Amino acid sequence: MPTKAIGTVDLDIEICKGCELCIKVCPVNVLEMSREFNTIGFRYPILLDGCTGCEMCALICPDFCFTAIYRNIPNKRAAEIQ
Amino acid sequence: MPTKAIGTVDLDIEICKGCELCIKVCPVNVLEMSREFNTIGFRYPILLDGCTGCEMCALICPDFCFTAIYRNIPNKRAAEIQ
Amino acid sequence: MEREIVMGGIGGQGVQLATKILATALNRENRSVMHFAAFGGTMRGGNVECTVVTGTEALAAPPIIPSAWMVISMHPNTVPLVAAKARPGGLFVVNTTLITEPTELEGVNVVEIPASWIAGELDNTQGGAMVLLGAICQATGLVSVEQLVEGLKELTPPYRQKTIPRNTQAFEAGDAFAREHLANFQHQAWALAAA
Amino acid sequence: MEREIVMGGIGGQGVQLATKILATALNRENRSVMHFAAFGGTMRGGNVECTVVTGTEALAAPPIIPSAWMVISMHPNTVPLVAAKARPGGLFVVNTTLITEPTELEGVNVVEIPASWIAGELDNTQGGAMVLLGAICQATGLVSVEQLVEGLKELTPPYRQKTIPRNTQAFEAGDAFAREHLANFQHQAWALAAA
Amino acid sequence: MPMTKEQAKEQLKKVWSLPKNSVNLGTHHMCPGCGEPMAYRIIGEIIEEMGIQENLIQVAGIGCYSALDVMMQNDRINALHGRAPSVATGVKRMLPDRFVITIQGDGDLVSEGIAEAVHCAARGENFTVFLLNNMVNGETGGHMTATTMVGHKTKSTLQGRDAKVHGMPIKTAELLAQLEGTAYSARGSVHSPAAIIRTKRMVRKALHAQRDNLGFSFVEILTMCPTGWFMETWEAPQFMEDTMTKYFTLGEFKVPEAVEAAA
Amino acid sequence: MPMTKEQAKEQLKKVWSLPKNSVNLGTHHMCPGCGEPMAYRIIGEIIEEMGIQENLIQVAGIGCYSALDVMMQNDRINALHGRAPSVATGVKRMLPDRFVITIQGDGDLVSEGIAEAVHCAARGENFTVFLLNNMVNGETGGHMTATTMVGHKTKSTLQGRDAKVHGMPIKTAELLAQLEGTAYSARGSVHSPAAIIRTKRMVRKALHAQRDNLGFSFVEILTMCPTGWFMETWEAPQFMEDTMTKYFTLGEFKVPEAVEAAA
Amino acid sequence: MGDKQLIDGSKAIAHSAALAGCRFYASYPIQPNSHLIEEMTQELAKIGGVTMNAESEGEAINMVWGAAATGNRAMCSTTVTGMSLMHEAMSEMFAAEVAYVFVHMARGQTEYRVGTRGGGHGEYRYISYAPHTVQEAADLTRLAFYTADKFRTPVMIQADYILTHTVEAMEFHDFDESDLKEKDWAIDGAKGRVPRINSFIRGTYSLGDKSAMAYGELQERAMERIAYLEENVPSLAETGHLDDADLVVISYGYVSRFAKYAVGLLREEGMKIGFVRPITMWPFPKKEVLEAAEKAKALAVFELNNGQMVDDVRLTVLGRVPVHFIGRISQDDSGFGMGKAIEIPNLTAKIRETYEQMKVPA
Amino acid sequence: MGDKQLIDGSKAIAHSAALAGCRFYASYPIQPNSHLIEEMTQELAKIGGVTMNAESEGEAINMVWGAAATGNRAMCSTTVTGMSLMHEAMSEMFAAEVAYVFVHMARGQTEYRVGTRGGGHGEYRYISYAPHTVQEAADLTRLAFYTADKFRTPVMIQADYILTHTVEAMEFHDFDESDLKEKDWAIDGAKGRVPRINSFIRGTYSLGDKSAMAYGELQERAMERIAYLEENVPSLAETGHLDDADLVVISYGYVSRFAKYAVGLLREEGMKIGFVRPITMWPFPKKEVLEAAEKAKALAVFELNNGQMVDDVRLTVLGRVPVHFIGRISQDDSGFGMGKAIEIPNLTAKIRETYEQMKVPA
Ligand SMILES: Cc1ncc(C[n+]2csc(CCOP(=O)(O)OP(=O)(O)O)c2C)c(N)n1
Ligand SMILES: Cc1ncc(C[n+]2csc(CCOP(=O)(O)OP(=O)(O)O)c2C)c(N)n1
Ligand code: SF4
Ligand code: SF4
Ligand code: SF4
Ligand code: SF4
Ligand code: SF4
Ligand code: SF4
Ligand SMILES: [Mg+2]
Ligand SMILES: [Mg+2]
Repeated sequence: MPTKAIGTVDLDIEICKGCELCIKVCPVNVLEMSREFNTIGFRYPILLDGCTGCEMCALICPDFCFTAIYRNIPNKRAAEIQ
Repeated sequence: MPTKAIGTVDLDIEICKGCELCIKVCPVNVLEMSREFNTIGFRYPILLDGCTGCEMCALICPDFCFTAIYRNIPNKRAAEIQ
Repeated sequence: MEREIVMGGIGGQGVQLATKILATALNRENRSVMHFAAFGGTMRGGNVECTVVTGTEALAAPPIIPSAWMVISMHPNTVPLVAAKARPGGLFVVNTTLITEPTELEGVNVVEIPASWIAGELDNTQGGAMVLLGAICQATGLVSVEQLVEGLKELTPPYRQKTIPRNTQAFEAGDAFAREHLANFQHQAWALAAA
Repeated sequence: MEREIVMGGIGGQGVQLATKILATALNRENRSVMHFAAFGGTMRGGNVECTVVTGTEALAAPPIIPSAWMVISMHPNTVPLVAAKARPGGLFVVNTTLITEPTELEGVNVVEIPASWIAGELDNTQGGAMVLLGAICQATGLVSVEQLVEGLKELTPPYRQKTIPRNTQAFEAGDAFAREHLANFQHQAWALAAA
Repeated sequence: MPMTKEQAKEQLKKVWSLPKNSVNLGTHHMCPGCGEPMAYRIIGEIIEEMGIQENLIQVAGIGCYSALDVMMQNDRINALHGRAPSVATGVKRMLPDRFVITIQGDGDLVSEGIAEAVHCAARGENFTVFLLNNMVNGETGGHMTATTMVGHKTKSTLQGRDAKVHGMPIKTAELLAQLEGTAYSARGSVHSPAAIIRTKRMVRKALHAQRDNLGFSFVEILTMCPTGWFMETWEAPQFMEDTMTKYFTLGEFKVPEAVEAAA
Repeated sequence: MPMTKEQAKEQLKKVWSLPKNSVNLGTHHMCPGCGEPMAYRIIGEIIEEMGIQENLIQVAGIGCYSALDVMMQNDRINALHGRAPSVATGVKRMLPDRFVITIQGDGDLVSEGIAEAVHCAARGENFTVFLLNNMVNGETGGHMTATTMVGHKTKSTLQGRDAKVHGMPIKTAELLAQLEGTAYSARGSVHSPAAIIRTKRMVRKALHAQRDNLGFSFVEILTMCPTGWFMETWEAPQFMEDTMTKYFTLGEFKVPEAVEAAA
Repeated sequence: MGDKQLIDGSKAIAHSAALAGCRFYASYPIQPNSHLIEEMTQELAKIGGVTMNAESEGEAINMVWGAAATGNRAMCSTTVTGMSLMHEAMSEMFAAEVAYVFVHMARGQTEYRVGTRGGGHGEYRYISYAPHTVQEAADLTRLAFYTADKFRTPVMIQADYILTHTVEAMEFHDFDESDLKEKDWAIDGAKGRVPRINSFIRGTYSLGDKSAMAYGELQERAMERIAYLEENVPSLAETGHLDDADLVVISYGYVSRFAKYAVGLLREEGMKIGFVRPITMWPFPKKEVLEAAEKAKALAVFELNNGQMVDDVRLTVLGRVPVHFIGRISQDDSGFGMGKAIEIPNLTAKIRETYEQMKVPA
Repeated sequence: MGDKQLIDGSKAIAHSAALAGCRFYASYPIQPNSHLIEEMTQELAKIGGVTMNAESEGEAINMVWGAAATGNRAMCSTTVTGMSLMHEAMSEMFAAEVAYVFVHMARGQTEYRVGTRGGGHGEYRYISYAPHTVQEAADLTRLAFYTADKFRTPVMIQADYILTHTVEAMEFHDFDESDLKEKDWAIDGAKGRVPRINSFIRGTYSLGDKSAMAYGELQERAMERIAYLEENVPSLAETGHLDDADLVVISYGYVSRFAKYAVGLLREEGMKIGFVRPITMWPFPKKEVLEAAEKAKALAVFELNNGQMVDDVRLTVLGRVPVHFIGRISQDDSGFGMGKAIEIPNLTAKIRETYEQMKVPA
């Protein structure tokens, strides 16, 4: 019986262009856009509690802001990547 | 009951280039190459007896040497052309 | 008399449209006017620099000019670019939402406007250039904000019609900002002309 | 001393190959030699005119020459072309199978060879140029028919190998024709050189 | 006692004679046994049948067949090698009520000009393209084209086209049939009387498709090139039957319902 | 009491991080929400997985995506608009044991360069072509290409592409699959995590086909261009799902048995 | 001012083309040509003309051939690499005597030579106009369509990045074309007449026309037509201060606007400098250049390239006075023909330097 | 004689290319280039090189780019329309510093200008060699490959119809290339080194090379490279009778063989006529032309076009002596550069006429 997935992400908000694609794909809605602007002029996502480390955001981000994903349950795909 | 086909051709041997395609397609073998050369330097077909007016030679001749085909039995195709 | 305005920003900030609107508005107010847009070949993220030359008489200068009465920077990348064209006694307007380092230029009057922030509050994150223009036009009297809005309507291409209301809002927000923070601005565009 | 040969015919008569063989044969006999082929851009039925310049010394002239010692016409279309290059005292060789009008040229010696007919009898209807060359080389001593055959082998491209026997036959038939009809021919190519 | 020929003719009916209004079938400079003249005759016959020679603009490609253009009795533009479909586009867009055709070779249309053909087909340009495919650049002396069959010897593939080195020939009629703007696509040939009759039907359907504004229509016609094939004239039709039509299947690859119904 | 993020990370495993050897995924100048960077990342990940970055030559096309080329950690030739497959041919013929890839856009490959693509596919050139299809010439400001969907608005079709006027868009992956020299042809997309994972598999198969000398391999990748589509960044993926993937079906159109077996 | 329209160079060209009755336009996007495409699409749509989003430059120019051959006014445009791809057709369209207008939306001025002599094969010339303001862009576009039809030959307009991105006030003028003849050469279906052929070998002729010359002789047509055009097409130039100028600056196209302004600044400083601005790049305004060479001590050619028009100047004056090349390839980061060389302070300095060196007795 | 080989111009070029180690050749059939294709196919097959039957000229030249960029010797060829289609790539291959040899198998000489300055966009030059015999065709082909590698730049050979269809005796010579450096710019996979980029913006450079200049500055590279090549590539010319010549005939390529022969005939008649035969069309042999201009009363340029090299002659002598153009477009029915103008009697008459008019005191 699988444990509940718990995860987090490394996120470089300074290169984010505020496209909100990550916001749309997060299955558990734990990403939310800031009110503030980063130094290149865009709003950026803020990680709320409850991330499962599912990688969706990292897969879709066109600006490679998500630099690493952490999770308690390694999966096939994780193995494939490392 | 169809009558036996009898036909003949009008043939301009002076523009013939001696390719012999007509010879090969004549179903009743009534075309035969000359020994003589025409003025442009080629041997040419001679019509022997027994032509059925089937048009095969006219259809294939690349030099348009066959200028008309005559036959006792008009066919659908003949109608189509005229 | 002539007034030159140079505005720099990056692709996507709407600098080209904003300055074209400015030129159109000036024309509507019967100024002589010329507009020139320079961008580095690509639309994506590169620097954009637009020039508006306007005056009370016919214009002689070609549209690429060595210095300007007012230079505007919408983005940190373009600060050095437009700063090089600033003129002593002239204005240097900065979008302080993105340009956070303080700017100082010998003899040049710096005007700070948090344009992107104001636009963001209107949920028009890319509307900073309009906010800024609305503000500085109101402050300097370069052209009326009403004419800017008319220019906006004239120039917005068919495939962007739905942006008209939010850009109108942006001009108006700039206008409001100026009325509040730049009232009695001492650098009036046509002061000499009026005289 | 130099000898120039110009041969005209229509595409498909093998004029280019025949004259290249002639040039190769001459080279094999240690003559200086140059060959040039001119055809009107297309391979099909257009006029072909080939020039061979040969001599006992190095050659100076460029390969397009105003007049020739021997001009040859394989086809009625090229009679005017080559006739214009005939030289008084020189030779004008005609393929009488196809050129049926009598040819006369002031001071030029006409040689008549029913080349295409002879080739036709060998079932090599396009071999007329070879027949004619075989004949005129035998008659004038320009080059030996054996060397022509060697040249033929050297120059026939791989995709035409099967034509070698019948073209050899054509040269030999020309040779035979000359031995019978052009024996003791008075225009010997290298008469002066030999002297 | 046998009749003289003139006597016989009097008793017989003229069942066929050369078309004269749309094509002036005089002498030409093509090689003996070349298949391209037959293709021109077929096209001319259908133009004549439809009575459209005064309402038609031909855009001509560059190849051996260009020498046959002088026979055509219609307005014409000589296009550059491979570019005829683009020129035809300009013509048809300006004169949508005229018939517009191109006649091009495989070197012209498939090698040099495949982009033009593909894009015109995709755009559904309402004109008709005739491709005379003889697997060689005949005009330049017989070099490989993008349709030369594997194993076939040409001046630039003296050992025969090698699939490993030169790849596979393009089946143009099938390829263009894929494009949604194509209304009609077919492949005929001129190597036998039967094939010629069948091909003529394809030419008719293609021009009917144009008449009915159905979009791009295309007929590929296989033609013999005994010169470029290093073959005797009389060997070429059989060679085509035995090998070429096996790879380049004869038939229709796309037929608009409207045309099918009318035919 | 909730953990700090750093505490959490210590208890968790790193399951994913950016590839670094084959692609240097730094900042770039693409528009927000552009789909092209994802396509580059996918290609880079497979190059990294296969460990071939030092044995690979990329021939680059010209389009917005060219700005991403600086991320690639391999030898490269910048080809002219549409010509990459021809340049790649010269490279691969000289260096048959290197991997050769092209990355091109729809303007580059389908509009300007379809002839090159078709002929390379027909010749079975043993390299891999990646087409980033966003239905517009992004780089020039968002104009129609040969793959713009019917009805889609671009700077040069402000009323939307009209099939009557502009014809039908070309389905490149299907078209190239027709050519016999093509070993592998597929279409993926980057509009969702699932699509990205699936597309990565296609990229892998294509490069495996090249590794095994099977001939021409091709992957068309649909990418979002919110700027050229006059759309908000977050609307583009859904738009792609709802309309673009309906016309440009995702999937494989030709798979060599050898590769299928291995995959 | 308010009466005049405030529009940019591309819009001016596009609207002028529509006013001239242009019915066909084909092009392929490339900066800075893309903007003209957008404007043409809109302008032709208004008058029921056809704009083709051609799939490549080669297709665009050949479409224009077809459209123009039908007797309709047609236009094509592109820049740099795009024009390189069009030379095959452009060369043969001169030979085929196809009248059309070509807008070269240049980056800098490195295509002066191919914009006058062509870059393709064989011998041909373009009548070539180089506007230096939005107003002139509009006016010369009308003139271009007229001249193309009048001489049944291609006409090129040398526009550029700066022009297309400059918005200024201008107005559209009427244009009298009443002396143009009917197009008895249009390829439009042979209804009721002998078929016509449009061919790069012979222009347009009637099928079976026995005056058909042999191809060999036809080749010389190019020489004759070039000589005829050179003699009969008016060459245009603007000149200034030639009366007393010691140094004459020669410059064309949008760039000349900078040169003219710089000359003005220097004259204010009292320097005797004049200018010649060729408006037709071909036929080259030899008269004006010779006039300048007669009075001045030296000529200075400013162009954004490695020295191209300077050859025409030298071939015109043939050593009478020194001809200095003071241009260079444009050095902006876009490659679009801006950059240091045209900035007024730099340009002024360069002219001043040339003027001062000239005054030093050598 | 018998020792030498009896071969034609195309075979000479093809065999020389093979001897030079050419490993890649791509072309598309077009007369008179087709024959060279056939010869190259055979020659490269013998040495294991690759010949591509490209499907178009554009594909051919871009394939050559790819092959040459890997550091292999590569060659391309075509003529007229074919070359017009290649200018886009050829222009950028100069910018990309791609070393390769281009054989222009011309029809006549109407491509002198594009064979020296290029017909495409931007500024570039070809080192350009024009052989006038089969022997020279072979020798200059070897030189061309060497020069291309030495200066990492395209080199063009101006051959033509007459040359390819002339068979004459010649021999292949050895060629010393030992001073050539290793190709440390080859694009061949980054094994064990930093990746390299070959780009039309910057030539070949290493990924991340911080000496990368801004694009704006890079543009000026073309000016610098052209100046460098012009100074450092030896310009070659053959001269005759310059010592006492009143009239000097200047002619290049195969055509010059006719001019030289005609000059010889006229000297036999006692006329003081000399000749200069540029062997490099670019860099243009200014020294020899200036030398001729110093002593002679006039120069006469014979070329088969409407006057192209004559511009280079005029730009060299800048009015010092009159320069007469005595050429014309070739007028043969094939368009292949033969015809009346080069026939010895006509050519001789033309030179004689020029000589006699010159003697009449003006
Ligand atoms: C751009 C260009 N390249 C090459 C040529 C030379 N050329 C003339 S005809 C031809 C081949 C024609 O082949 P195809 O179209 O198959 O016609 P065919 O001669 O076989 O009838 C070629 C390559 C040309 N005219 N233009
Ligand atoms: C011959 C030529 N024509 C046109 C251009 C201009 N151009 C540069 S990028 C581009 C479009 C690229 O579109 P695409 O390949 O789809 O890439 P995207 O920008 O959409 O990523 C064009 C037309 C060019 N560089 N060269
Ligand atoms: S890893 Fe998954 S759950 Fe966590 S933020 Fe990203 S998309 Fe949301
Ligand atoms: S997907 Fe990436 S760029 Fe877009 S908002 Fe999220 S973090 Fe920022
Ligand atoms: S009509 Fe028929 S039977 Fe008569 S000759 Fe011709 S092919 Fe033979
Ligand atoms: S088919 Fe025609 S050309 Fe051939 S032999 Fe018969 S009649 Fe003559
Ligand atoms: S070469 Fe071939 S295609 Fe050309 S005319 Fe001869 S047979 Fe016909
Ligand atoms: S214009 Fe489109 S393709 Fe280009 S960077 Fe922007 S979103 Fe991407
Ligand atoms: Mg063919
Ligand atoms: Mg795209």
